[in-house]
Amino acid sequence: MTIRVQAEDFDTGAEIAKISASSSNVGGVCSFVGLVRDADEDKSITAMTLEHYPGMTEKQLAKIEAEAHQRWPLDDSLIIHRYGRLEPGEQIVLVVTASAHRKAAFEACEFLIDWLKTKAPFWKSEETPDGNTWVEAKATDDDAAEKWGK
Amino acid sequence: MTIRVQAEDFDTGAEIAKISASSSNVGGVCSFVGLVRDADEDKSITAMTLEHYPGMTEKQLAKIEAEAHQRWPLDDSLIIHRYGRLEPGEQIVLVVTASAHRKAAFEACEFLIDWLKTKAPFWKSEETPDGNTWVEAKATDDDAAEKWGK
Amino acid sequence: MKILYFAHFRERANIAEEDIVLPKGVEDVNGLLDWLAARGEGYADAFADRDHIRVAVNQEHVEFDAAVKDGDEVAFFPPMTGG
Amino acid sequence: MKILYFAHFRERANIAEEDIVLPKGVEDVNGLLDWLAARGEGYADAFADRDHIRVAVNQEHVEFDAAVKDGDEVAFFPPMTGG
Repeated sequence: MTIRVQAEDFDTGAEIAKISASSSNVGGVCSFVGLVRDADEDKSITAMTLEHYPGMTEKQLAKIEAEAHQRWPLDDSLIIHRYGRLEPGEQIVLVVTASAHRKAAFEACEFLIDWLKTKAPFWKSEETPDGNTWVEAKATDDDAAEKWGK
Repeated sequence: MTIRVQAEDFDTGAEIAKISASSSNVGGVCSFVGLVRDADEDKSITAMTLEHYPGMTEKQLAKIEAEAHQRWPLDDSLIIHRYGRLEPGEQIVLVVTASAHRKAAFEACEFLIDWLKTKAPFWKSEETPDGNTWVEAKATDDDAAEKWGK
Repeated sequence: MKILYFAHFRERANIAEEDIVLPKGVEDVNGLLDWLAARGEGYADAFADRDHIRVAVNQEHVEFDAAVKDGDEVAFFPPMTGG
Repeated sequence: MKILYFAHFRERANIAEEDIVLPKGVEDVNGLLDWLAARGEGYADAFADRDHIRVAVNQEHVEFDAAVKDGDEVAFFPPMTGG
């Protein structure tokens, strides 16, 4: 179980390899990489700045990761979330889960990213041709988080 | 859309990076790596040999990948499946899906791996202390594939 | 008591962090919001739409009826948009 | 007609691939299975439990009532275990 909140980019392949090797009984490793897009609903985006709440972020990420391990039989997991200014194509977030069984790996990975979208103290400001705007929370993200229950 | 059926290992990080860069509007990349485990239900495994049906494998993989693109709005996808003798910890299969939206990436990735488990013409023979045995199909894998419909 | 402001709360109140002495009579987040909103235009503006305010006390997400006391770290921010 | 055998079918019938002339009267996979099983012990053994036989004609997975004709590529194998 690892969490990292950092400005620097990360090496997705190296992280997946590390989690894959966490136990000799890992049968499946699921991962998700979130990237900065160059447009959101026809509005073009030149960059995005992620602000977060240092301290609370790490605390809440560690908590949700522990919860994923309670809910699913995971051998290991990793969450990396970046902050600061990022341009289209750059990696924002990485979630990796390893389990003997693929279903557990998939579900835990999706659970973690759904949670990050709505409950991790990050806020995104987008640079658009009309100036900077704060990204609003999406109802579809709330729905996705809801489905995992309390 | 890429499929590769090969004896050689693959570089998961490089493949994910390639798929991530397929479009500037990719928001999420989901991937799954299947690995050889050192035990299956208390039976220890020293190696596994994957046999396949050359020709049919490539044809069926290309078909199911095209179906995933019909069902979900994917920017790109990749399936790599190895054959031959593999030892515990080695990578067997990689599925990567990229989409503007994470839900599509997750669902398409899980759909493809569920399909590979039950419909791709591969057969596994495990080397155990009691000799070599063919891995039997699992009802849970059939159920997983069933849930995606025809 | 330490108060932190994030995202557009930080921009509208024009402050990222401040130390205050918990005013007499303020016992929960609701009371604190009323008191802050009365301090001036930037604050009133920032806290006008309470549906869009999220709050953490000592780095735990809480509802507006949560108790606050001197020494607490209280943070105000809009709905999260991580991932 | 080309016949391919995979996994334990290959082991039990002790052959990976063979060319046969489609026997008269054999029109579908069921008929072909009956004819193959009658060829000798290895084949009879391999095809004893039909619930565990999967078949592809020209590299497409089909049911036992699928038609076969000369020139087809027919493959027999157990349930797949990829991934």
